[in-house]
Amino acid sequence: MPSMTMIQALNSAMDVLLTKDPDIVVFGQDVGYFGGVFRCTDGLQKKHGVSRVFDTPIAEAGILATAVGMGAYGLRPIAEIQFADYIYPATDQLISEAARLRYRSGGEFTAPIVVRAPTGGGIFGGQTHSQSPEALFAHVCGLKTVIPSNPYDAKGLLIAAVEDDDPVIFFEPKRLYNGPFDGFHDRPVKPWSQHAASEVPEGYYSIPLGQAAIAREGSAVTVIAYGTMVHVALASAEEEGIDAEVIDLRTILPLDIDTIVASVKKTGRCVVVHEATRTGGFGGELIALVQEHCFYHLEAPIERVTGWDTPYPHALEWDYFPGPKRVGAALRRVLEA
Amino acid sequence: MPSMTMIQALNSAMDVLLTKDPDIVVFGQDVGYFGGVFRCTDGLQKKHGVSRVFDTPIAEAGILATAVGMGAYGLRPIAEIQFADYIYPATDQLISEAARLRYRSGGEFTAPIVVRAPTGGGIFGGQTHSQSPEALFAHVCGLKTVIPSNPYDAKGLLIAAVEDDDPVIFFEPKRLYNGPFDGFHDRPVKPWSQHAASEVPEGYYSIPLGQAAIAREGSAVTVIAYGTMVHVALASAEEEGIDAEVIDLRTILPLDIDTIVASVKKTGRCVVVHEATRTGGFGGELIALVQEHCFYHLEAPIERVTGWDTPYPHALEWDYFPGPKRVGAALRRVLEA
Amino acid sequence: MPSTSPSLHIPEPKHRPGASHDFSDMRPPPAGLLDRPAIDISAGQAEPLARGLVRVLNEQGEAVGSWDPKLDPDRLRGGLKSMLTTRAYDDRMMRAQRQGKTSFYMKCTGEEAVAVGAALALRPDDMLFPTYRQQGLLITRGWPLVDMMCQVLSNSRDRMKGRQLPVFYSSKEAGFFSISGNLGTQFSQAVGWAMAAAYKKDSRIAAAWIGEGATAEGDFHHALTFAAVYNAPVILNVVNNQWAISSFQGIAGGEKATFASRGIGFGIPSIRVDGNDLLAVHAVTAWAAERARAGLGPTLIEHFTYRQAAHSTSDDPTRYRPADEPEHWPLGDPVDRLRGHLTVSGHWSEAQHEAFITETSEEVRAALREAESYGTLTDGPSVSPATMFDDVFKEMPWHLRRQRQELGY
Amino acid sequence: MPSTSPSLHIPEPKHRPGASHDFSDMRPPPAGLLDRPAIDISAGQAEPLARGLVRVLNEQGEAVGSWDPKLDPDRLRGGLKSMLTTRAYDDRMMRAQRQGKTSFYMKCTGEEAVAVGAALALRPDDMLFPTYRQQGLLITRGWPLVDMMCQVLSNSRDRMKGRQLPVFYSSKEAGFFSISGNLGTQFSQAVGWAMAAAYKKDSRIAAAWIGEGATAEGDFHHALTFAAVYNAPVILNVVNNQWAISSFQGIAGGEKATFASRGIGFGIPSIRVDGNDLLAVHAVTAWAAERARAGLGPTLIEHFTYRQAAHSTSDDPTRYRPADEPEHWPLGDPVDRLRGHLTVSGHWSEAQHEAFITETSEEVRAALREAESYGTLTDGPSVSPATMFDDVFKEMPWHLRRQRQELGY
Ligand SMILES: Cc1ncc(C[n+]2csc(CCOP(=O)(O)OP(=O)(O)O)c2C)c(N)n1
Ligand SMILES: Cc1ncc(C[n+]2csc(CCOP(=O)(O)OP(=O)(O)O)c2C)c(N)n1
Ligand SMILES: [Mg+2]
Ligand SMILES: [Mg+2]
Repeated sequence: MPSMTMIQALNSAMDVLLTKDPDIVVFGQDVGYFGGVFRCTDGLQKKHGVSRVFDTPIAEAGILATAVGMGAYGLRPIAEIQFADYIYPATDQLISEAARLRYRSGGEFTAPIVVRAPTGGGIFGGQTHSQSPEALFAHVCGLKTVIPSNPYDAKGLLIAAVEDDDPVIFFEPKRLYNGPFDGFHDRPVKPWSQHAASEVPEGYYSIPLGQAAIAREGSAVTVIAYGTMVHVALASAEEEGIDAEVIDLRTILPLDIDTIVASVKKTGRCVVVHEATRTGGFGGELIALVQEHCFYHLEAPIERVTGWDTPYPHALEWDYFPGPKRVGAALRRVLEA
Repeated sequence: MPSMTMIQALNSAMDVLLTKDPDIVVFGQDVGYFGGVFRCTDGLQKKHGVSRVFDTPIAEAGILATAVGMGAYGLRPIAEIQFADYIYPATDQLISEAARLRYRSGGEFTAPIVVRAPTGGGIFGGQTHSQSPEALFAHVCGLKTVIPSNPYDAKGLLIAAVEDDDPVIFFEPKRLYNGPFDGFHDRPVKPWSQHAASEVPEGYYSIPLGQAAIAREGSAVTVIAYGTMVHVALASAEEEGIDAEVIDLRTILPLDIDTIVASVKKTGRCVVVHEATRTGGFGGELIALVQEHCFYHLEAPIERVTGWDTPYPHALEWDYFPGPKRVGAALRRVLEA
Repeated sequence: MPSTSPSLHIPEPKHRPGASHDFSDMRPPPAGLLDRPAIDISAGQAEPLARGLVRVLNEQGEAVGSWDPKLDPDRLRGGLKSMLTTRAYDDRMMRAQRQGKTSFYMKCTGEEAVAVGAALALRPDDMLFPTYRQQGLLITRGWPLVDMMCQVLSNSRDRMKGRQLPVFYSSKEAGFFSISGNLGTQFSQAVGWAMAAAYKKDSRIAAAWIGEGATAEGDFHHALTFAAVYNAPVILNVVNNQWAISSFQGIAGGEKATFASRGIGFGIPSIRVDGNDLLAVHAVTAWAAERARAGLGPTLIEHFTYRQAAHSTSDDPTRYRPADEPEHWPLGDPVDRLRGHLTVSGHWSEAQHEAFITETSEEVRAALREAESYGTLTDGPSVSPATMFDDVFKEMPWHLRRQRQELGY
Repeated sequence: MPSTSPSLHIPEPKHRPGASHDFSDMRPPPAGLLDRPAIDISAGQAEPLARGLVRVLNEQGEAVGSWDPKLDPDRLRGGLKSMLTTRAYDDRMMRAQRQGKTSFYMKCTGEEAVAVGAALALRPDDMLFPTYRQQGLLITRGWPLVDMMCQVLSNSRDRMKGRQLPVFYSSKEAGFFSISGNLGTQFSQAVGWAMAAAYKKDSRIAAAWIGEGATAEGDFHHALTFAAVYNAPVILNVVNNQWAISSFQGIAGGEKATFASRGIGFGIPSIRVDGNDLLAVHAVTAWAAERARAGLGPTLIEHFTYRQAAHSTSDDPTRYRPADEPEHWPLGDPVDRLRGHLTVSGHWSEAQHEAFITETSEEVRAALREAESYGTLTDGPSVSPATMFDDVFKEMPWHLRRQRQELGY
């Protein structure tokens, strides 16, 4: 099996999909001839033709409207938003349109679209190339939100997302594009090739949306994470020598509540980790659900380790990033509580 | 002291502000000659002139951009978005611009703007005239979010919001415009004139942002609510004969955590109520904070009573609305747990 | 030079309530003045059409000039019938709202020709992306009134299951896209649909409508941009009915340039048409459809018309415009004008018209009787609350199932 | 008729890497061809200016025609100096990025006249709403290079406290609005600022810049709409440098119409100008400023130029365009052209130019030496992490105070 980076895995997913289904088209800013600013669509235009993989004007709302219109026609568009930070102009088309079309038309019209967008920080992108806005979309009924943490999942989940009949926001942690970043930014960079999840079949496979993965089994405390933070959580557990169970949500909506509840009932303790700003983040929802389902099993308050409630600063990136030190401290606090 | 509806109180606040400060201007769709579709700006153009209270094109992003530009100039614009449901096209100007301007310019440029928008359901407005999107804005650092529940607060908070140097989203529960609606939609409509909080001074006063009010003292359970749901919570407590303490948040960001914590530590039980959809709503944040601060005082899981995770349906409005029956049931469950 | 130092200009209509109407500034050009150009015209060549006003019916009710679509009397009578049905439907449903049978209604009185003329000129399977004021499209396509009424009444047979505000119709079968409450969004979606059709080498085209007020939304700009860039087979219609709730068209930018001119700057051939002249609307729509089907790309059409009624049942226009404005609109009433034309050309009589009206109102009454038998918003059969949780997603996830249980279903 | 059935058109540039440049289609009109009209011209009258290209400097370096701003040699030399400084600054900061002293940089090579020409024509207190490619505005206004460098290096003296990506300058004192990473947003904000100025009867005006790629954003449309409706005293500049990262200007709609023509459809007088001709840029900016200050409202200007360098330090343009394109841009290089003009008119010599270059590069080097003494992104003094929590709000709320404590401050 070939070893792929997350970029290659995403590229392979789109290649497989474009080959399989003539109703799939891929578009976005710079995705055509150039292959995308992160190279995720590299070579796809050449292979599948300009009318299947093409550049768009710089208008995120226009891109999403195009996707909704194409979806209503019967195509399955994959639209790229160049950075998650630039999805805001498209909010209305996403929230008021894509998410509600099936409902408001009594099921007659649907928007089977996928919106791909690089998310998260760790590349010195400053506040407009580092955001993690997933909580905004998880609050919108009618949208599914997926955030993979490794190449294997990225490909399988992207294929499932495109085959899903509902609109899916697919956030790609950009710091994971080229390697499994664990938050130790001062240690040597690791390539995906040294990670088991970089073994990615060349052909078709899919991973069902709405199913979490246990990234690490453990019994002392449950860590709920997704995207880059899965690797940070794993590293924290190792560094601290804590027998943590790390759940990789993969899909944050619909949420795999069963896996979460089973784990917390087992461990009795829970830490929620995300890179997004804290207040109003998806961590609040997770905590609400955990205390609702596992109240009588909880032995300590559930902690959150998150980005601070500030814009993502350029120079102070590593003071902002919720790295393994902060996650480790939270794990210890929860165990000692 | 005159008795005012919430509409009159808001009108009075803007009148007082326009009279006091020539740098204040009011604009939005239909707010000028016509006085707004809910009549909140009725008479203000006539009194203060067309260049101070005026209509805008139907472009929410343009309205917000105008406000940001005016704010950067040194004015204090009050922009109306006709319905909270139509704020989405302005998301980018709100989230990426208004909220971040002070931060990104190192404090040199600011956006001292207020965005008023009617929120919530209960008027058979269907899914596009009933939404409560406050959670989306509470997740954005740099924005303040205010939601009054009565005429007195509405005026005092609006004046404080306009005098605040940061951008404020001011959501007005439209079902409260003309009366204190408690969720019993089949009972006779009550006018504000029968409610103590309709006594509103004609002149200037302000209520600090970030301070909750205790709408009802009690010792059995804490209900955290805001906007219309304050009245529903009060009615539920009465109907059920439960000694609930009802907190009216008034401002959801910054949050008055002290009032919440003091109450939950006293009662040991907590129910969070909002009209917005549940998943990813502000209730999650409130629950996360409560369990974090009051874990060892909690005697039962914290419950949420909210709008369902569906669009707000037209004909089934009262099946959707989290009315006193549902709140009452939650109160009982929490007390019995 | 109008002014010597900057001051904030706030556009204002000439007259407000209290004063009488005044359309003296408006000098509509005579019918037949502008010629119908070849369909492969450039945007620059179309400029006079975008600034001017295409009109076919003259004051005498004759069809004149090269834009005359030369429709046979049967088609014209069909158009008249659709307009009359639309008007009767509007009146009846407005009354139903006043009687408390539903919460809300929106009429298109005075603008019937905009929708009916277009529907007659398009193919039945072309895809429509309307606003809430093109009920005439559905009616012209022969969609059952009963079905529309069930939507308005939010009753047990409402295909939208009582979810949508009245008049937000949707019919895949009729090629009528689900109406959105969020202004403008459909305009750029139509371009996406048209791009998909072009991608599939489908001969169907898309047509979209937007109010002049809503042209200020970004979606309008995205529609023009994407349509121009990808040469999408789409007809983009701006319905300039002079008012956006209480705001006159100057607030949308109508003081400085016509709405049709917006398209020229994108290289899109654009036309302004007398929206109260069904023949003119038909002609420009047919021209635009021919262009789209020939692979020549998008056309922007501004329909110059007047909103005779209130914005909606929640509105009272006498609060912001002279009460006598509607009846003095210089371009008349679309029903009267088509009727006049048929009469002048000898294809219509007073008696026939009366019969038409009686028949139409009987049809509408019968339809409402049937629709009401399926319930109204406040009475009779209605959708089950359990359905509220359907169609959020194709398959219901656990959290919605749980919420449905919480509600007791 | 180009096509007989709809098919999806995807614009493509004439040549890609591997092939050589080809500008044979581009036939720039001669300098002096278009006349400078009165400032109270209508949009319709401006149409030839929006389709054409205002040029002052001819092939021989002479200033010709009625648009010649007739600047005295000192001002011209000042302009040349600002352009050279901008270029030297760009080169030096690009190198600093390559040396790891910061994370990112963006040059404006080839477009210097767009910013410098405008800054010379505006008053020092007019308010600027730039994009990331108008560093020439700050430099022409005499803003200290050291301050700009501190921002790029995110060091201890960065007034933005290391928060912003390099080149996202902000200076209230220089009348230079905080640059946003979100394309387009400043364009409509500038209109709001101008409306405020008009409301206060202030004689200052606003000017905004946007890339041709970003004109597709709704903000562009809102800016034109609001500026037209309220007659705002604002100059709206589109910098058409042919590329938006890897997308040629056809993807933004440039195949069908000029970007300047967009304004005409809103009733805004609009002009396309040779952006590599500092005299022409100065002239049209001065004309637009005069209009705005006279209460005549907005002007849209398209600057036709070419992005010679990579989009940013993260980009490699040889992956998507012929490597030899930049040096063959038919409108030449703005520095060479102004230098040529000064030389031809006898106000400049080779020796003077060499001296200028030496002086400029010494200034830049000295400034960087000083700036680096305050630290770089990776070395030396830097802002305290505690500052991260400042300026989110004017006063820090409890939750941020608590988070700051959590971080250990
Ligand atoms: C995004 C959005 N903003 C505001 C509204 C509220 N609104 C509904 S109709 C309307 C006026 C629309 O006027 P116009 O576009 O001219 O259409 P008309 O009603 O005249 O047909 C407004 C402001 C809305 N529905 N959506
Ligand atoms: C809203 C938004 N979408 C996308 C981007 C990513 N992006 C940054 S620069 C750029 C290209 C801009 O091209 P243009 O407007 O022509 O300006 P130029 O770089 O040529 O000066 C893109 C797509 C962004 N910054 N903001
Ligand atoms: Mg209108
Ligand atoms: Mg460009």
